Amino acid sequence: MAVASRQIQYREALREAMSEEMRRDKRVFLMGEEVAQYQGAYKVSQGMLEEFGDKRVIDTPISENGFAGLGIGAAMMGLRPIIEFMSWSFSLVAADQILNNAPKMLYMSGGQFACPIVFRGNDGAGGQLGSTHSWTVEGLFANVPGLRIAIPSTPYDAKGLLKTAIRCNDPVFFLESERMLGNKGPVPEEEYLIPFGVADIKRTGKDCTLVSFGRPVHFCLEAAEKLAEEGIECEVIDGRTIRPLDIDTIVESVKKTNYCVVVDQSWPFGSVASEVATQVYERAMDYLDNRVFRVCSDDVPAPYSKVLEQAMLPNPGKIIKAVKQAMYLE
Amino acid sequence: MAVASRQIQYREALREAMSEEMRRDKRVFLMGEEVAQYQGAYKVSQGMLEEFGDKRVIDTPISENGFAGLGIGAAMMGLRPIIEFMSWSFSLVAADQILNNAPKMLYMSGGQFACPIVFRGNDGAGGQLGSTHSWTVEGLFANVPGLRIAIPSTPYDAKGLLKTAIRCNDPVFFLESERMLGNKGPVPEEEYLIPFGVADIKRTGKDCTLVSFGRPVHFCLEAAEKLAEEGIECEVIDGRTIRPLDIDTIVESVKKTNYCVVVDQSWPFGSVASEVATQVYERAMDYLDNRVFRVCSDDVPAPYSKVLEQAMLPNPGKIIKAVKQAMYLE
Amino acid sequence: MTMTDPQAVTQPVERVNATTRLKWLRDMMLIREFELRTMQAYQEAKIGGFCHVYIGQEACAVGCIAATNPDDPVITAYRDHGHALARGMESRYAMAEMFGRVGGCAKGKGGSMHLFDKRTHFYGGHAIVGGQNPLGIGLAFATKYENEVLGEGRKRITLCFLGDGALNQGALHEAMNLATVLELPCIFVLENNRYSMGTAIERGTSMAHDLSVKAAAYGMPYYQADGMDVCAVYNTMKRAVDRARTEQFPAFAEIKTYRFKGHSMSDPQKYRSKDEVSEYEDNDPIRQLASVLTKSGDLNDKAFKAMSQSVRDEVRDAIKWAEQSPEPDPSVDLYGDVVTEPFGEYGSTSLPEMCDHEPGDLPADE
Amino acid sequence: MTMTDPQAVTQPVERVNATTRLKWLRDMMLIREFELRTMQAYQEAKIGGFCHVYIGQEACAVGCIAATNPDDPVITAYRDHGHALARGMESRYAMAEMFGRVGGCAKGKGGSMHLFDKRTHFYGGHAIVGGQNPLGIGLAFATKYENEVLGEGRKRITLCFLGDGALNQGALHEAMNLATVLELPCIFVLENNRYSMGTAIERGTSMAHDLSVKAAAYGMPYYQADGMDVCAVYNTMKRAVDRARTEQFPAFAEIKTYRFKGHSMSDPQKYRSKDEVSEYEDNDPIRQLASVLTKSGDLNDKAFKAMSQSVRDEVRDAIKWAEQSPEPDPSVDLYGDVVTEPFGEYGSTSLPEMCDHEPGDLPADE
Ligand SMILES: Cc1ncc(C[n+]2csc(CCOP(=O)(O)OP(=O)(O)O)c2C)c(N)n1
Ligand SMILES: Cc1ncc(C[n+]2csc(CCOP(=O)(O)OP(=O)(O)O)c2C)c(N)n1
Ligand SMILES: [Mg+2]
Ligand SMILES: [Mg+2]
Repeated sequence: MAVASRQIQYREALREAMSEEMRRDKRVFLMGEEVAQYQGAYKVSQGMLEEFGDKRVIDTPISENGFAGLGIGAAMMGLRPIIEFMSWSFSLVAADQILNNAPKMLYMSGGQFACPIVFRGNDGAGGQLGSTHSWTVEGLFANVPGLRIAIPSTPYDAKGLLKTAIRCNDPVFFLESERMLGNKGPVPEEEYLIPFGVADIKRTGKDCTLVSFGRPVHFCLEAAEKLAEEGIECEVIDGRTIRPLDIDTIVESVKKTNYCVVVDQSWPFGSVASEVATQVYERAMDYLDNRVFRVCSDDVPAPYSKVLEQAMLPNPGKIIKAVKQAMYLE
Repeated sequence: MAVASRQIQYREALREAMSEEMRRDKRVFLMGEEVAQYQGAYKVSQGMLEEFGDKRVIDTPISENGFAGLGIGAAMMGLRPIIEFMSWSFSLVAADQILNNAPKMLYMSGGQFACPIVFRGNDGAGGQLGSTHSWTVEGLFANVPGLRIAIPSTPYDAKGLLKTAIRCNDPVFFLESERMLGNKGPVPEEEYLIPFGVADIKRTGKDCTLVSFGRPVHFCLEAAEKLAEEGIECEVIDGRTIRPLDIDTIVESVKKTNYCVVVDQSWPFGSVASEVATQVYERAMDYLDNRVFRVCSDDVPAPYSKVLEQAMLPNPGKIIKAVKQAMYLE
Repeated sequence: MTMTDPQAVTQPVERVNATTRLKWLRDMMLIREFELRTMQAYQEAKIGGFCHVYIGQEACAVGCIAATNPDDPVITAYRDHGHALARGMESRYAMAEMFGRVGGCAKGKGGSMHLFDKRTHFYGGHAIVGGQNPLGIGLAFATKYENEVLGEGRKRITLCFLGDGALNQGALHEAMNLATVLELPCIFVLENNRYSMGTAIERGTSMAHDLSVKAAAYGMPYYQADGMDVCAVYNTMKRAVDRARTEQFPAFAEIKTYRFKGHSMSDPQKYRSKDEVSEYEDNDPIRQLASVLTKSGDLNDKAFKAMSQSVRDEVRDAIKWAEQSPEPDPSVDLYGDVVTEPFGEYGSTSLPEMCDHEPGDLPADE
Repeated sequence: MTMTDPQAVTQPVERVNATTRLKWLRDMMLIREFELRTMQAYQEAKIGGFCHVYIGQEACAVGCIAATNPDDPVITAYRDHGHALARGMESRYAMAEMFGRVGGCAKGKGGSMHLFDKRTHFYGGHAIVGGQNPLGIGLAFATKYENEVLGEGRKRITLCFLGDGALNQGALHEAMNLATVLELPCIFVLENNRYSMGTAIERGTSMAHDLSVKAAAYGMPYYQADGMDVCAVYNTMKRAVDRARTEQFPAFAEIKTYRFKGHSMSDPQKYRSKDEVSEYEDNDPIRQLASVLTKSGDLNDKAFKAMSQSVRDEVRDAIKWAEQSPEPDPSVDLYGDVVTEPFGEYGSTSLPEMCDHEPGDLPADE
């Protein structure tokens, strides 16, 4: 990761990525609920209406299936829409458009119509939003071919990955996190892009491989910090994109550490964690000195209560425990 | 499995299950597109309008989100709806209702409102229906807690599982297959129910465990037949329900055979196959003499062309190859 | 062809007796007080998540629900405190729910946006915009089925509340068409407070100046009432409810209202002017009714003060109760209520005790 | 308030010259012949999957598309052969697609329900009922954006066809509202053939006797035409198209039509009487136009026979071409076209050659 003195918020990084790409390519536009006049429900698009005008920063009614499909149609004609879901939880009402049309149009049309579109918004638990508002859609959507899923954990990654997403000629599901929008981190002034399918080793270590995506990467780093105090050096791999999955980097690390814990904010059953675990076995079973451990959300609807929600989500304590179990230390 | 002289079709078994339960409990009703006057798009509900009348066998417009939600609301009040999706592919337009409401209502209401509802219909590839009409929704929905997923492979299982589904006080996604509706098999005259979460060993064997769900169970049996000619005895486990998953039966078999191949009609990434593999490793890694092999659909949208579709789907040939690879015979 | 019910618009307001109107006044004051204390508790971080208060809209829930029978099902969106209270949910259960305690109506699992109360036939509290509408017609379907198939011999109607933002969700349209085609006794009650979050209705909704066309598209009678006047709401809804009950047919009612506070607890409200807000505040439904009752001699200062005190006491008790109610215990509560019948690692649920149908009633013999 | 366009209903049919009408006749005959041979090929198992023919509805596609410019985007549902051909897709590409061959418009990956042709601005072929409508407004959005933001200086309008069954999908309503609110030049063309599969429109759709209310709900002008008369369709649509183009505003047009054959290739058609079918068959749009042209002396028996022969030849050639086209090769084609840019095990795609924007045009520097 480039070192930069400038520190900006995750939301600012997203905004910079969109604004730079909109300056660069007039075919890029932003559409969604409250993105324009309200300046973004979470202030991600603050100021963009003023800069780009209401033909390119467009408020919509609460019609996710309608405007998701609108974006796909526009992408078929060569525009490059950025469609904001206030929350990915609301993408369920648009499931048909985003799953049946965006990722399959190229195939169904025999290569005639690509869908260069980005769907982005908050994914995963916010603070106590309850079960309708806390979806981690990677658990549902990662099964589907034809799309790419990016899930940045830092401002730096958010900006670099979003710029790549906007330039990608295929549909991208871009999963942000309400809990991280205010996080600050170094982001250089100079332009950069982060390629898809290249994991980032956020911390190196020789004892145990921790694999995660999005917000729980921070829990892994915290856990690694604490474990280091006990002399256990974890390697923390931030997948950054789920599709494509950089399994090579993960496997390489596992070959070195011989232990692996996967941390996934989704429910466990048929999750990204299951997939990572399965692929690690498929490629590195002989290097594993124990089974792969999964740390996921509990397999229950997201509760409102703070204590229940905290009990449900992955956290550093659970990760530490899993690492110790994996390494036969507990 | 009970031996019965009577042979009926898979579709007739479904019809018997619904009719018997509707005779038994007036709160059960059937609703969906073309279920009544048309006698069922696939003739599953043939004759039911005549027997139960139009207050209990109800045609709807093409409004899946609307009538799925209608069913959920009715279930909240204690009715026991059976909602037919002509195809589970069309459930994507109803994703919000079936995922946000049905499986979470009990939790969100702190135990006040249960949803005793069955959603049923054709899942998976039909014959050359192309990518919008060939969804295997278990790959998407299995991640979600609060629901049960049944996926019968024979007329016997279809009837017994559907009766259980209708009596279940929780929402059930019931995945049938257009390709199997005409299949005949033994179904006794006497009433029986098949509990959820109990896998069926459709063929016993000592050399390799084959795990599957729904239609590909038949491919497994075919493969096992052929492999037996070469002296390889496969144990074929039909999971019958995906949620709950009878991992115990699978693990027991793997402990005996030491080899495992999972066959899943969905795409591989984050699939039921990934989950089964992961759980097998978690519980029986020390018994495995090789990694678990997955046979899934190829990771591409479902093509229309027959040759491409056949190339994409699991088949006995692919399974035989996987078994031989798993057993180091190839 | 627009099928409005001309009577609904022109017929003069019926006389409602003073006792009833005094009850409505107290109901509205209870909601107001409840919401003020909710805002305070939210600021004190005793309540979390998203929280949407009902201040300004009290006459809608109170007037509409007054027009129903106690066993008529009611369902609404996420701005649900007012409906829950107007329907008769005890304020302590609502408050404890928002405090995330086991004494809450949903044991702290639902929160502000997902209130439920089976005892008062309140079917929630639904936070996906528009998502309650298909459920609402399902409730109506069930009441009709109970009558026609199960022979329970009562005709209930369902009130399905929605915000103006929900007008543009496909779910509403599918539900309205189904309601007409299946002839379901469901009244869609549009609480038109003119904004969905920061979007003025004109910016997001076609034909915002004449929403009767939205009803006409489905051949439904359309009613309209001034949502700042609880008597007007009641009178209009009474006619709508009575007709829907007799004819077992849906209807659409637009209640013109306004929310005095922000959309949620974090809303800078730059999308509307202070003047606009204060203009509506001048029509405060509570102040309006109080002054009418005072003028008519049915309410005096002392009685009004007593009423204020009584709602303050009730809400103070609710908060106390909420504060004293224990937090859920993850080891017990996290896996409870996921399913009614245990399997795998799931525990049991409290459903059997809280459900209309006792386990003995259920034909399932599992 | 119902916003119909009174002109559309009352204005007398414009005179269209004979040459144009002869072309339309041939266009319709081509579709008819194509569909007859499609049915035959389906019965011979040369075509698989679901297959829905357009026989009886030919005047809709031909009349509507005749009213557009060649670069106006067109999109439709799964009963798409007629639109594809009327738009100018070569019949061989359509036939080969249904034969599942690489010479098909989508290399055999789409099939009957998913025809696409970029060259003729035909955006598919969409098999989820109602799903094409949001895409349709997206096309309209893009044309408007091209004009207003990219300065391409042409005003295109989009034709978005839908069946009467799609009236009840939420997607349509969201799309119509968005079209009005965003002022998108999109014409929703309802092909009302009175049935969605086996469901007569009255059974599934409220207000089936007056669908103008469906347009009025979104403040859209409503047009209506007799879909058995291609000139009537053209005249109505010409006005609608011209107005949508000038005003850059949506519209809704109902074309009253009928399908002569079953819903798909496996439909016992018990839901309608033979009499009803033959009544409509008496109004066969092809026979009607042919007889008008014959009476006016613009068509004689010889010319008609030649025309019949020419469409027969064309379709025979299409079938020959389809039969000779190779089957896809799984090792190459299965993983092609999944994504435009290869990653992991995915191969490349043919997009760059077929796309309007050549790779060089794309600012992406990956
Ligand atoms: C499908 C969906 N999209 C977006 C949201 C986010 N959201 C919550 S409330 C709201 C505004 C709703 O406005 P309205 O229906 O008028 O209700 P009001 O807030 O005025 O009571 C939005 C956009 C949501 N909850 N669900
Ligand atoms: C969302 C969805 N539900 C159901 C279907 C199955 N289906 C295909 S066509 C059809 C009838 C559609 O009728 P209509 O829109 O009138 O078109 P027509 O067949 O008359 O051209 C149905 C129910 C589908 N394709 N998509
Ligand atoms: Mg509102
Ligand atoms: Mg039709």
